[in-house]
Amino acid sequence: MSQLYELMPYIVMAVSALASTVAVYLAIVERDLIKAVLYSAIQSTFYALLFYLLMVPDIVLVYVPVSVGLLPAVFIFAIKKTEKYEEVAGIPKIASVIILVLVTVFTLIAGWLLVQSHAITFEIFPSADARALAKWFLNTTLASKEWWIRTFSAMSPEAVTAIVWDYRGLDTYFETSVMYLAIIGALAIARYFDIPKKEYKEESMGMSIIGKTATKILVPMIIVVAISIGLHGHLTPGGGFQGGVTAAVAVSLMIFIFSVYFAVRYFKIYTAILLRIIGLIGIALAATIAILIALATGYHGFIFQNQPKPIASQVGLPYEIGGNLISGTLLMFNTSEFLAVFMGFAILFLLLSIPEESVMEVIRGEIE
Amino acid sequence: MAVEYLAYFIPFYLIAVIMYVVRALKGPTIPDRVLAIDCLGYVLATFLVIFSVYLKSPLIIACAIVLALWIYALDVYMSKYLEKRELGE
Amino acid sequence: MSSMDLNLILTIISYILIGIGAFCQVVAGIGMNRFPNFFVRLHASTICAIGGSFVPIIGCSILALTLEEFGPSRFFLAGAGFVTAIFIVLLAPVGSHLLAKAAYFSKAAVLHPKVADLLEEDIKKGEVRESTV
Amino acid sequence: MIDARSYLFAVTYIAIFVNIAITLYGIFVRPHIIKKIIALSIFGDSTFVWAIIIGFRKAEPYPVIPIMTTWEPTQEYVVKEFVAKAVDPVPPALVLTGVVIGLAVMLFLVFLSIQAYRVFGTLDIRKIIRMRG
Repeated sequence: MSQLYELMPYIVMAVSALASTVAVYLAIVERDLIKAVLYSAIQSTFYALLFYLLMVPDIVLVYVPVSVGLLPAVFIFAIKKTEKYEEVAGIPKIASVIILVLVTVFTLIAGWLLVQSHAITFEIFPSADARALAKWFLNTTLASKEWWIRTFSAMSPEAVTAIVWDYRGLDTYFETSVMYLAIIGALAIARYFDIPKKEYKEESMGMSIIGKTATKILVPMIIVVAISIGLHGHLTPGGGFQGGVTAAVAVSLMIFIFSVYFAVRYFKIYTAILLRIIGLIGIALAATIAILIALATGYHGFIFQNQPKPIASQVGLPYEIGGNLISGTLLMFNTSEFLAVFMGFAILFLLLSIPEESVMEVIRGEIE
Repeated sequence: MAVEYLAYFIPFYLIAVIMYVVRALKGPTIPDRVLAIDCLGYVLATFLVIFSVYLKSPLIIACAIVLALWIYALDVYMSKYLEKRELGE
Repeated sequence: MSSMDLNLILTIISYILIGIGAFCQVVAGIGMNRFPNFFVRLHASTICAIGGSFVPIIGCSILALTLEEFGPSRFFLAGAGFVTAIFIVLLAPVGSHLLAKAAYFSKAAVLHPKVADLLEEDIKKGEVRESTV
Repeated sequence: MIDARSYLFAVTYIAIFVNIAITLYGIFVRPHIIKKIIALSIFGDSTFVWAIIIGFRKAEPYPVIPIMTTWEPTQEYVVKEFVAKAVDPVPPALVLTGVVIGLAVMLFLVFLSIQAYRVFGTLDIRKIIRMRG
C-alpha cells in the first residue's frame, strides 16, 4: 500500500514524459501546420503536468497561460495570414510508427542503463540532498528572530518570488528590459499600422450568441483571478508575471469571440503603451526606493534593497502593515510587473489582429 | 490515512489519458483532435486537484483553476479558425 | 453525532464520487475511440467533462474538508476546488457548442454514417438562418 | 534489483533529452519558418523542464513546494522541516522569467515572419534563398 502510494506520482511523470515525446515527434514531422500547432498543444498540457509533479506551481501558473492560452493564438494568426502547408515530402505512416516505437524502447533501456551507472558512481537518483545555495535561500526567506538571519531575509514565505525580486533582483530587471525590447521591435515593424475605424456590430461580427454571453461572464472572472494571482505573489504561488499573462488571455479571448473593434473600446493602443510605461516606472521606483529614503535621511542604502540590514544600512521597508505580511518592496514589484506584462501582450495582440487588407493598403502607400 | 486509497483510482484516469491521446493523434479531422485535446485538458485538471490532495500540498491547487480556464480558450481559437473568416472580426 | 462520524461519512461520500469519476473517464475514453464520427464523439466529451471531471473534483474538495492535519489551508483547497468545478461546468458546454457549430458549418467534420440531417433541410427550406443557430 | 522510483525518474530525464534532439532536427532541417518557430518554442520548453528536473530532490514520502504554509516568522521547527523537504527554488526563479520572455521573443519572430511573407510571398526558406540569388 505505502509502496504504491509513493510510486504513483513517478508513474504519472514517466507516462506523461513519454506521451509528450510522441506529441513532439508528430508536431515536428507534420506537414499541415495547424495540426502541428495542435500536437504542440498536447505537448504543452503534458509539460504542465510534469511541472506540477516536479512541485513548482509558479511555473505551472505562468506556463499554462503562455503555452496553452497564448501561443496557439499567435501561431493561428500567423498561419491564417501566411501559408497553411509545408512543402516537403511527408514521412509514411508505417515509418513514423516504427520510429516512435524505437524511440520509446530506446528511452526505457537508456533509463535503465542510467540508473545502473548511478548505482555504481553516485547515490540514488534524484539526490536526497539539496544544494547549499538552495538551502541558504530556503533558510532565510522568512527569517526567525536572530538578527544575522534577518539581515539576509526577504521576509516572504514564497521563496521563488523572493529570489526573483529580492535576492536576484538585477537579473529580473534586465530580463524585463529584454522583454521590453522585443515588444519595441514588434511595434517598430508595425509602426504605421492602425486598427481601422469601424463600428462593432452585435449581429454580424464575432461568434455565436452563446459564446458571447459566456465570455461576458468569463472576462471579469479572468481579470479577478489574474489580480488575485498577481497581488498575492509574496504569499501563495503567483506573482506579477503569472498574473500578467493570465490577464492577457482575456484580451485575446475578447478579440476572438467579439472582434477587435469591440476589444479596442477597452484597450486603446496608446493608452496601453502609457500604462506599460507607468508599470516600468513603478519597477524603477520600487528598485530605488530604499536608496531614496537613505538619501533623504542621511543613512546608507542600496539599489534593490528590501529589508533593513542591521550592519550596513538602517533604512528599509517594513515587512508588515497592521499585521498583514506585505514583504516590503515585493508587493510594489508585483503590481508594477503585472501592469507591464499585461499591457505589453495586450498591445501585441491588438496589432496582430489587424485585418490584412488594411495592412496591405499601408504597405502599398509606403512603396508609392 | 484517508488519502492513500486514492492510489487505486489514479490508474483509471491514466488509462483515460492514454485513450484520449490516441484519439488526438489518430483523429481523421481537425475537430476530432480539438475535442480529444479538450477531454485531455479536463482529465488533467482533475489530475491536478486529485494530486494536490494526494501529495498533501494545499497551495498548488491554484494551477487547476487556470488550466480549467484555458482549455476553453483553445476551443475558441480553433473554432474561429474553422469558421474561415478574418480572425479579428 | 461526533465529528469523527461526520468525517467518516464525508470521506465515504467523496470516495464514491471519485469512483464515479474514474468510471466515467474510462467509459468516455472507450467512447472517444469507438464512436464513428465527430458529432457522436461530442457525447463522449460531455461524459468526460461532467461525469469525469466535475464530479470527482467536488469529491476531492469534500475529501479535503475532512483532512484536519492541513489546518486552515484545507478551506483554501476546498474553495479552489469548487471554483474549478464551477468553471468546468460553465465552460465545457460552451466550448463544445462553439466547436460543433464551427465544424458543422465549415464542413470540416465528415458526417459519415448519415441517417438524417434535419438542420440542413431546414436551412434549404429557409426556415432557419445560419446566424441564429 | 533497481529502485522503481529512480528508474521512472530516469525515464523522464531521458525522454526530455529525446524531445530536445527531435526539436533540434526541426529547427535545422525543416524548411518552413513557422515550423521552425514552433520547434524553437518546444525546444525552449524542454530545456525549461530539464532545468526544473535538476532542482528536484528525493524526500519521504514526496518533496514539498518551496513555499511556506505559515506566515509567522518565528517558528524554528517549521523552518527546519521545510528546508529538509522543499525542492530547489533557484531554477523556478530563472525559468519563470524565461517563459515570459520566450513568449515575447516568439511574438517578435512571428511579426518578422509575417512581414517577410508580405515582402517575399512565401515562407519556405529554400525559395527565399533562391529569390535573393
